[in-house]
Amino acid sequence: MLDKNQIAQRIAKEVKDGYYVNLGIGIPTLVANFVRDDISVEFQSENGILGMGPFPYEGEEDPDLINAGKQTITALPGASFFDSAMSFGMIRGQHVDLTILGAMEVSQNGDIANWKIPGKMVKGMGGAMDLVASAENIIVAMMHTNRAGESKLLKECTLPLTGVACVKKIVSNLAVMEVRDGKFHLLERAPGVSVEEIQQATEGDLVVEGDIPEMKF
Amino acid sequence: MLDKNQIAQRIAKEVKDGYYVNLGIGIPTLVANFVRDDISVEFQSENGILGMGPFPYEGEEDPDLINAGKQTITALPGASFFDSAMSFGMIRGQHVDLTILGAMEVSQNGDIANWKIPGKMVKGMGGAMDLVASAENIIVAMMHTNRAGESKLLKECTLPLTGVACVKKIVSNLAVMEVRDGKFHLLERAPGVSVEEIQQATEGDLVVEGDIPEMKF
Amino acid sequence: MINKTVANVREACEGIDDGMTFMLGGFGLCGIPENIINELVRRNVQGVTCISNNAGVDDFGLGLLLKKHQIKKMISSYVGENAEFERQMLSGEMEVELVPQGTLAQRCEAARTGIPAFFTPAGYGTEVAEGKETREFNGKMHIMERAFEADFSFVKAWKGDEAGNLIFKGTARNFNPAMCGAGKITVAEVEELVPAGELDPNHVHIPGIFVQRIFQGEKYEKRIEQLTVRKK
Amino acid sequence: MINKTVANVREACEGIDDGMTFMLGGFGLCGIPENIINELVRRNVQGVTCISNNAGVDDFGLGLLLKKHQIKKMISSYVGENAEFERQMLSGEMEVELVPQGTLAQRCEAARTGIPAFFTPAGYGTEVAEGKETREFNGKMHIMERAFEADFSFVKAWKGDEAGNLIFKGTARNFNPAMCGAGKITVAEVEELVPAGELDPNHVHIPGIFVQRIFQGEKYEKRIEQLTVRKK
Repeated sequence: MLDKNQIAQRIAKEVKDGYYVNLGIGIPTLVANFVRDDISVEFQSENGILGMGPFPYEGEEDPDLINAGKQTITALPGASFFDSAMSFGMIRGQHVDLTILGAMEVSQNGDIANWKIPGKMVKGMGGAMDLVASAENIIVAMMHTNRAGESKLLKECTLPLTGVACVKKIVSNLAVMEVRDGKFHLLERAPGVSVEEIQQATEGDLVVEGDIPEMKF
Repeated sequence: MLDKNQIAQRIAKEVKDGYYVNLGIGIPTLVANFVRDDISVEFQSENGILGMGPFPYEGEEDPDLINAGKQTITALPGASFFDSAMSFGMIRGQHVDLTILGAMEVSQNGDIANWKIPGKMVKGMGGAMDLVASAENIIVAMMHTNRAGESKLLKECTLPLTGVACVKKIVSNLAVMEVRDGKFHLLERAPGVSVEEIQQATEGDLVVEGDIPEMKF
Repeated sequence: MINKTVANVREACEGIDDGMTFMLGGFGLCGIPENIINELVRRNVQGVTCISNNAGVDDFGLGLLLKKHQIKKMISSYVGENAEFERQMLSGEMEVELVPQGTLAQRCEAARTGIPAFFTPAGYGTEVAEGKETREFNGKMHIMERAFEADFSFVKAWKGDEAGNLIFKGTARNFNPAMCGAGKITVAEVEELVPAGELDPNHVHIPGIFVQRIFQGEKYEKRIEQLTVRKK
Repeated sequence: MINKTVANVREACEGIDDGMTFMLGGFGLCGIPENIINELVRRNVQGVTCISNNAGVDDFGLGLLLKKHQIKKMISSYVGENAEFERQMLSGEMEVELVPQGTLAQRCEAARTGIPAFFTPAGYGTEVAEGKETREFNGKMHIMERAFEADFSFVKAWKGDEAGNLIFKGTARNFNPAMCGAGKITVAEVEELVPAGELDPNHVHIPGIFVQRIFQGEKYEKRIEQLTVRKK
């Protein structure tokens, strides 16, 4: 079973040379730590920066320089700042190559829910609705089940949707799956996790074809 | 009868303190020369400058600094440059207080035609359609009649329209008129021009109420 | 040059009234019009609608207005950092319209630029699309969104000049530019106000035509919401 | 940093083909991609559609392509300076779509920003509105306009860096920013190409994400269309 860092590490393998990448809050943010340093990648944060760098050194933080998670960051050489309208112009205009975000639920046709639990929790969709409606290439980083052990990979989402039929790939603590033809397709198992365990943790239809390899990092 | 400079001079009286003004090509461009210098006015040129100044001194012209008439200009202190999308955002968003432009024909309900003579001349509408559709305050600078002596102030325009029911005021070589309730209302006569002469040169309905004063400069 | 300077935040806020709609720039606590927000608290303006991406935190930014129940309705995209906000929303004390962040920005920009409506794919198939016109373009479904209407836009810039020209710094830019000129009156507070002619006209982010009043803020706390650093 | 530099104008124009649609920045002869236009003439690409506010003059800018009959269709707002253009248009040799200037800019910007359609008042009640959906918003009639589609955007900036970031100068900015990222591939030529890190990220007008290829132009004539000066 993967921990959060390992999920991020596995997702980092999906980041290709020349990609502009938007990282959501939480596990996705960790992906930046694992991207190979022999490829060129630029991170976009939707609050208005391209070319986002690592956290600043102690004492060098700038309140006017944060990411979408409101964390203090730095800007790399070649960075640029812009306003929110232009930022979402980039996103809606499909100039960002890869979006990585978290989810509370994903359905087997690629619907995603991650912004609201009616009556309980409403943080808002932030930029997630724009991101999932626009991106060609969306990877969801998530735990396979909730704290009660219930599957978060469902036939149909039960929570209010963030977007419809948009998720292409899921990396959970148990598996890598592709969403295709209205089903989850199992691609890789987490080290030490069996196909049966994944099957059991997946409420939606899971297609298992041939031998499912263990993930490599 | 006014010459072009006098038309510009009369229009300049309509320019108030604190106005942002867009000047069209031709007579309107001359208006800048006659604006009182005890009021604050900024000229916008739709190709991307606010705070346009006079022509540059000989030898100081910059090919990267022109107005919408493609003439070399200067920028005053407090000027700003911007792109065409933002420029027309200003115009459509009604941030420009006054638009002054030329016309080939104006009708008594405020329609204007100034971009095309079918089969003969097509220069294009440039920014005129955006300007007339958006501006609250439009003044037309024009000759009252064409070279053949025919009225250019008509019941209905004969040429393809630039905009409908948008012209508020006209300053011609003969008169100042307001367009209201589907008629031309005579406000002022050019020095030495009689009401009858104006009436004769106006094909559209001209309302003459009370004594019509001569223009003052 | 048309001079837009006013003496101070009190003069800058002349004309605000109960029940009005305000736009406020900022992302989280970054780039928020601190001095104006404090003045709104001081004036105790009531029953206002605020269009702002976030709602501050409990003791800073718009959270100060929230705490005093000055806000009737919030139009935001994300309010996760503010416990009091969530409480007022869930209890129904405050009306809330949640809007996708890109749509929020574009509805401001549309108001500024005289575009009454536009189509976006964001929110199609979700609650956000309810009651809205949908349409397919290029094989993809979109929803029609409308420009916002607001009485005042309150923004914060880094530098500004007497003519109202604004320059922003880093990611403190965020929603501020799109809101300039989007409300009937735009009030800008800046860290440094300079005479006309000192800013390079090529570097101006927002031309002064979009700003009706400008003043230099008395002080800036610029609180950091999530301090994240690494060791040297 | 993702490096966007290409060696020269030839490499920058790889992939262009007959029958394609190009966007070209510039207003009159100001801020036009001179080196790219010369390359289009050299390559003798045929039957192209050009989206450009103007069409150059008879012996400079897009006028060069016009003279060689390389252009099948022009989409412009104003073509008054070009006699050959008017001749080809009136004779029917070339197809022309005249578009209000603000609509032209916004249709580029819309293409860049994933807005498939928007409403504008410009052109309502005129030929421009023919065949288009009209609708009333806030008591005023508007027409629906669509985003452009283009294969290449060709733009000219003042300075650029390896990451493709662009800074424009004066009114040479005009249509160039709105076209960046509006075509499938955006090619930028700059007067000065600098290493990443040399441009202040606050001053960047167009982030490199909107630019696929960048190169420093060999030379710039920057011809003046209407020299107007006053005596010292």
